[in-house]
Amino acid sequence: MTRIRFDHRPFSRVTRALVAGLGLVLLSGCKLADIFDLSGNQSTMLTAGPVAKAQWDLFMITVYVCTFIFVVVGAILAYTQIKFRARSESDEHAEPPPEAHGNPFVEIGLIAASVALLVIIAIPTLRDIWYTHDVPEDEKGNAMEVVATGYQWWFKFEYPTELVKLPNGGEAPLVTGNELVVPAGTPIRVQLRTIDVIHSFWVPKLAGKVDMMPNRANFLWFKADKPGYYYGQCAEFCGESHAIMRFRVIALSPRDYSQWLENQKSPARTVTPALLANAADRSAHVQFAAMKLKAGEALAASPAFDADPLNAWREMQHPEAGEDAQLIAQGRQLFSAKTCVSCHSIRGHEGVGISGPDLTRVGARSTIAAGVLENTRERMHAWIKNPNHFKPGNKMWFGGYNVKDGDDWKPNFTVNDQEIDALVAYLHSLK
Amino acid sequence: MSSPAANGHLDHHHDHTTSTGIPNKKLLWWAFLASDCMFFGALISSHLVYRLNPPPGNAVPTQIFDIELTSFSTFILLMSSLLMALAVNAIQKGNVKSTRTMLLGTIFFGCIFLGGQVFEFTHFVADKHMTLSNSIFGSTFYTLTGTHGTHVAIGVLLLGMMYVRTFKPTHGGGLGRNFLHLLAFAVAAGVAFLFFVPGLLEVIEGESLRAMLSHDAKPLILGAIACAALVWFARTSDPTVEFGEKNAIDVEAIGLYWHFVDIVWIIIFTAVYLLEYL
Amino acid sequence: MAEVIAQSGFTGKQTAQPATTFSLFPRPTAKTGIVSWLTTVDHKKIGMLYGGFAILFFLIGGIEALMIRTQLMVPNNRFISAQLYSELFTMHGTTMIFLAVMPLNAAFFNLLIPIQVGARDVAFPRLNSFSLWVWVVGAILLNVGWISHFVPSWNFGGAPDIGWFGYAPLTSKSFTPDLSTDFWVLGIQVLGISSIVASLNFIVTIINLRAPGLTMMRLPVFTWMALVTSFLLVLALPAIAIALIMVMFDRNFGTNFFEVSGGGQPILWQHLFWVFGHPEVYILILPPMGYVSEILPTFARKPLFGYPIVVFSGVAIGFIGFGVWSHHMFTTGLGTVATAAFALATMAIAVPTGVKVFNWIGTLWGGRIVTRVPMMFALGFIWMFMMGGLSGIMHSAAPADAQQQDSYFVIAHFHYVLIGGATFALLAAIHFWFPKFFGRMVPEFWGKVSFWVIFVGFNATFFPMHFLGLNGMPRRTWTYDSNMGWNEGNLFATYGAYLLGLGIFTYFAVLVWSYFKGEKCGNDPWDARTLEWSIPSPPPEHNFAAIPTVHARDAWWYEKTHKAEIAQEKAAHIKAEESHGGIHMPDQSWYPLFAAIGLLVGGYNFAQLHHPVTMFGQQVLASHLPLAITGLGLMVASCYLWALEGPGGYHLHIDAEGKVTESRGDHH
Amino acid sequence: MSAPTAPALAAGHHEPSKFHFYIQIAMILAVITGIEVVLIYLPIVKWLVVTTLIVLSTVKFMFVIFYFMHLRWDKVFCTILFFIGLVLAGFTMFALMKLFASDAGKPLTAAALDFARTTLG
Ligand code: HEA
Ligand code: HEA
Ligand code: HEC
Ligand code: CUA
Ligand SMILES: [Cu+2]
Repeated sequence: MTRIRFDHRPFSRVTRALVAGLGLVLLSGCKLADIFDLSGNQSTMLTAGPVAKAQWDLFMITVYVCTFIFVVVGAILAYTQIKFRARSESDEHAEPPPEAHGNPFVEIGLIAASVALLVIIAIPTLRDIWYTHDVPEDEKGNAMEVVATGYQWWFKFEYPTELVKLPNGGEAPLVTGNELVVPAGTPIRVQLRTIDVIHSFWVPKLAGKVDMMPNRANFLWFKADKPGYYYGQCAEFCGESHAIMRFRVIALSPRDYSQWLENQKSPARTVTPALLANAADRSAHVQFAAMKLKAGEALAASPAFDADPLNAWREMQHPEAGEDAQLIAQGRQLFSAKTCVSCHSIRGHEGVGISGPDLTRVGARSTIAAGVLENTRERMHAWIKNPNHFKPGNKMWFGGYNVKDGDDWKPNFTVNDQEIDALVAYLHSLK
Repeated sequence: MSSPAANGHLDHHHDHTTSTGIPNKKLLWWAFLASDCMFFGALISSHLVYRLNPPPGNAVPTQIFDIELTSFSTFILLMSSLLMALAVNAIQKGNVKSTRTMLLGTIFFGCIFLGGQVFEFTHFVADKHMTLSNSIFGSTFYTLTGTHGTHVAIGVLLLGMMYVRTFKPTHGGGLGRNFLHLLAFAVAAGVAFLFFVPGLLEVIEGESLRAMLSHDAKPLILGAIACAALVWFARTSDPTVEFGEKNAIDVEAIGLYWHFVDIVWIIIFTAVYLLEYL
Repeated sequence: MAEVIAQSGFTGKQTAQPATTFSLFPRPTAKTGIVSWLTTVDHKKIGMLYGGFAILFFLIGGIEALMIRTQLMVPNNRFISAQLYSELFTMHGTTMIFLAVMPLNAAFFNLLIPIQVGARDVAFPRLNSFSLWVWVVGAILLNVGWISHFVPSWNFGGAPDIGWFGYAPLTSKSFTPDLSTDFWVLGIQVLGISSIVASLNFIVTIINLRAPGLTMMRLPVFTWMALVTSFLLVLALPAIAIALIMVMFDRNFGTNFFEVSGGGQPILWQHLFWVFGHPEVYILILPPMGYVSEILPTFARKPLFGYPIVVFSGVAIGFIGFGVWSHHMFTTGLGTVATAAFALATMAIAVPTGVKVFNWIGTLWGGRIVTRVPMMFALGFIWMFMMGGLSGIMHSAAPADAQQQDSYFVIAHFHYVLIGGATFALLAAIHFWFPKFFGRMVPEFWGKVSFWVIFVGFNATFFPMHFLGLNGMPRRTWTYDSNMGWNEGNLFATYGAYLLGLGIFTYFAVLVWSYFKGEKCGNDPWDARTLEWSIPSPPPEHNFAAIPTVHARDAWWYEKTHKAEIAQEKAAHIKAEESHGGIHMPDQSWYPLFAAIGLLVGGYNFAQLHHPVTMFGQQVLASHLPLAITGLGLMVASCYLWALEGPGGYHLHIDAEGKVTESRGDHH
Repeated sequence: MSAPTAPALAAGHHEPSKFHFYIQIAMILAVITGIEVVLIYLPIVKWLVVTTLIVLSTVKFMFVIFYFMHLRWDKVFCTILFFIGLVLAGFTMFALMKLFASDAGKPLTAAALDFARTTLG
């Protein structure tokens, strides 16, 4: 029978020093601090509302307790590992230490300690389960109700209490897409619905997520403490473009909010009476055909935008300089001609489609395609040109530009650059 | 320690060569049945979950069920369980003849049960217009009872194999004969529950015997031939067979399965059928 | 006593053989070569096959992970398409769990359980072989979709792309119309069958084939954990089996289980999946806890501290594990009461788990810790598992979990428990038992190098992910934008993953080298404690020349300290056994393999049931149904012949010099 | 109950035949089934019927497993083994029923109907 051979330090001192040195160099080379920086747009730490705040506080309690456990148990483990390691060949072959089979008092003590530590976590957990579940009783009165519906891969938002006049004389709740505008300081209760698969509504700075379950009446609540521009994201895998199914929540001061609401409720903005003649040769001076992206730049927000997103969003609400009435008119006409209307609606103009986002005020959105692209003319052009490039599997591409023919897809319509320019001009005029 | 082999008797409840005294096969089957509890547990809960909150337009069970027939099926299955227990009892005493009879009886009742289910399903689909896909109740009901039925069918097949196995000659060989015997058995059982029993039930429900015989003629003739073959195989068999008291554990193992299928039905009968009438 | 043992043969069953058997063609008897592997019923060979396949899939899963990491290295990356990315993470998760860690555990179950309980094989050797081949069938069905990427005419729509928990209704025909989902459903179903069958076998083996004197409270902890795991498997898998049947029916036969339009409730899938899924994670971790509980005492040179309580806590973990499944569903709107109940139950699991950690530390305390490579991985396991477990506790605080669920924080949590926990322990176990089954040592130096590279690489990959998660990065993110603050963390994690890959590569490369060139070793190179170390390395076919009698926990340790007494006992056993006709061994068989092939044909065709069969561009059959039925028929026929064939068997005789001879025929 | 006591088990002897005993059990089972069917038509309060039905089917269940399936004469471990599965399955079923019976567990269609009923009518 072979015995264990003593082989305590396989790495020489030099090797170890080298490795340690190399490690240090590598670490200092990376921007290590950035890795642990929790100040991102979807940080769960930089909370902006009571729900997220409660969740973060609870999280920190678990962190304290668990760190405490880790430090204590780890210290004992480390001590044991060092203190009782075999130090020499003879140590390894020494008579085994006396048998010890466990000590009931120690065990019971440790179990009791574990339970006690868990209770520290459990109590605030229970409190917060009830707190985060629904709007507190005393605030129920002034809570606002919205309905969010998940689609593959974008969000529809409805304001059931804000009714708008429809062209046919009826009334319906106000509908927007991908940007949820709410008043700050008001508790918002969001009904969560989906029309296809499971999605999840997550605005980390405002509240933890709740899933949009098919056939379930889910809801969540949040409150934005102050006006701001918040990033949201679908958090349940929902197919190919799940990762880029994003949205934004814009919280406004009550005054700004009512102003915004006012504007929303009116029909789509019409720049001038329709001027259809001779639109084609006016395209010469429109130059936003190419989308340029500098290395490291975000698709959804330029650095300027990122610097003060709320302000940037506000800017978007105003009509742009240099609008070309004829081009816009041509765009409006193309919007019908190219069957965009079958999926999108522009209240007051053409369009009754409901399978795509409502575009009544698409020009005033800060992003398009559910938070994927900043809503600049270049990017909207790029989007309309090839939606599938930005959102693989996109329902605008599969179903609009291409339609199903048996098992295969066949092209349905195409739009050329000039037409897209017109469409973009039109869509951007919708403020 | 006394060796059971030494005094020529087998002790059917204890196997002195295993650590626990429980024969391996028995332990295996009990563990499997524990697992099957979870299987049916999940299946039955799924059914009940959908019954808790039926969607609008769901089928209404009490308008669909035929409780007399189901009670009869339940009774039949219970009786098959009795026969199964008697089969085990017989083989434990080394009585191969009686074992065969009891096995056949079990199979016979099993086929009646299956036939009842075939009848029930066709009746639900054709007369009550409840299909697997046109309501959630149909989906869960057919899946649950169908899975149970599949268990019964597998049980019938296993019992058939065991029955045929009791004819295994001591002198070796006989694979081909064994196979033909099993084939005859399978055809007979298949015809019984796919055509014969449902047909008889039709007759009880009011269809004329003649009509039934005429449209099911071919399979019934096939079944009759298979039955004749079964009789022939049973009569002409070698009297010295390689089957006896030592195989009690095999029969018992199948018995455990069969009884389990029965108790699952006891639950289904209450949870799926009876409770709907309240 | 000796007489009883002699009778017990390999299965503990009466060895009375039928005088004759039905047989279609002769039973295979080859002891070497491909036929011996295909028809083997030897638990050691089956274990090796499981192990080999599992390691292969571990590397495949790892390469999938590296592709994922490469895609996420920089923002807005287009290295991989969104579709392929979905396939990659789905298959990475499915592969690692079902095709790497579970079969690796199964490999150790096979290799060790019969030896640790002092038996010659498992209770049902042919069934064991069946489990193996059925597992292979499942693995093939799951992976067959990859072919579409290379041969477009095999239009399966690529590999499964629905996430490893395949949430309905994404699995519905309307959202994933291609065949990949059908293959996923069938593949998992088949793997489940394999696991249930194997587990039943192990349950009987452990409970019924224990050597004389080996009471339950003397069982090695690993075997105990294997028993608990086997119970978890047979009790948890039925839930997912039902759920998979429902999906299959929805997809193929128009049922409405998860079709909202027909009144279905997709959330039921989640419940049924996690009723299985949560016990599943303990299925993954309990065997590793077993390895560690064997390795720590060996290298601390001290028996396990608090054996009964370690065993009991394992049972408790298994039991409580069935009551916490909804902690994966905190964000699905369960309501306050249910959420609270599941949160508290989840926290409760920390207690028995903590008990294990404390007792491991107790084992080290006062010992003489020899830091061999297995020990380093085992210690690494304790550290890393503790971290993963504690982030699990953070998840259990439901409101806080609302921020973490489906974020990279979860990814960090479960990779800490799955890699830092399960994988570290498996790497420890491989290194520890390699000498036993190959008779050669793995070089210490390279073992340690690989340990450190893996350890550093692992932490570099997954530690930053906690922060990514807290910074709002959702999981299953094909690509992300550059202004989210995730760039550095992802880049670092990707470098870490490469380093980790290098470490894993080193680890296995060294194993391959050792297989050919490693230093030869004896029975007991680590001076270990349990029965497997009492027999030669590699173990002979019959494991024990004489079935041991167990006098204490750590049976081999006792033998080493009571040599004279044991030698006498053994001689008596050998004599008694020889007088009863020698060592009874089970015969090899083709039928388990054939039955599995039947299942493969059946499963493969059933998945594409409603599609026409084409050959060279021509339609041959209107649907795959006839082929599926053929496969099923093949399987049933094989099972039938298998039953008729009987266990068979032959005898081994060991003479005074230890030479082994074989004889066939009836000795009674 | 009139069931004969368990036959004494002397290893190595044939047990006395359980033939008549089994038939008695089967009769009891059949009678219980009959009672069950009659019960659902009786004008008794619902909870009582439900409880009785559950009790009766449990009794049937126990008869089958302990007598037909021999648990009564087998090693107690078989019973334990089976009850692990049985209890766990029962527990899981119970939990699932509770989850789906709660308010939060209502599907949208049912919830919507309820809502309409309470607010409109
Ligand atoms: C090996 C696998 C494994 C193991 C062992 C665990 C162990 C645990 N897991 Fe984990 N878990 C997974 C694998 C595993 N998990 C996987 C794969 C997922 C994700 C699935 C998916 O979504 O894809 C997941 C997800 C997951 C979630 C869902 C997260 C979400 O999606 O929102 C939760 C929530 O509660 C959770 C909790 C726990 C807990 C409490 C434990 C406990 O068992 C841990 C107990 C251990 C300790 C606590 C450490 C040691 C103890 C002490 C030192 C004693 C003192 C400690 C205290 C008193 C606190 N896990
Ligand atoms: C036991 C389980 C297990 C293991 C071991 C791993 C191992 C790894 N996992 Fe795993 N992972 C899961 C289980 C596991 N994972 C699960 C369940 C999911 C969820 C899936 C889902 O969402 O559905 C997941 C998801 C997941 C994601 C998230 C994907 C997403 O949500 O978008 C990521 C991302 O980084 C990741 C990374 C890794 C890495 C880098 C490793 C590394 O440890 C891998 C290390 C191994 C290697 C790198 C192989 C090395 C070998 C070579 C390099 C040899 C080459 C040799 C030859 C060519 C001969 N995993
Ligand atoms: C088959 C339906 C369909 C057709 C036809 C269609 N779209 Fe869309 N469109 C969609 C969908 C679905 C989305 C949401 C995509 C996403 O973000 O996932 C969308 C998104 C958009 C957006 C971004 C909206 C936002 O708020 O993010 C614009 C702009 C747009 N479409 C313009 C057009 C134009 C212009 C046309 C005609 C040339 C058109 N669409 C035709 C379905 C369609
Ligand atoms: Cu919607 Cu992910
Ligand atoms: Cu879990």
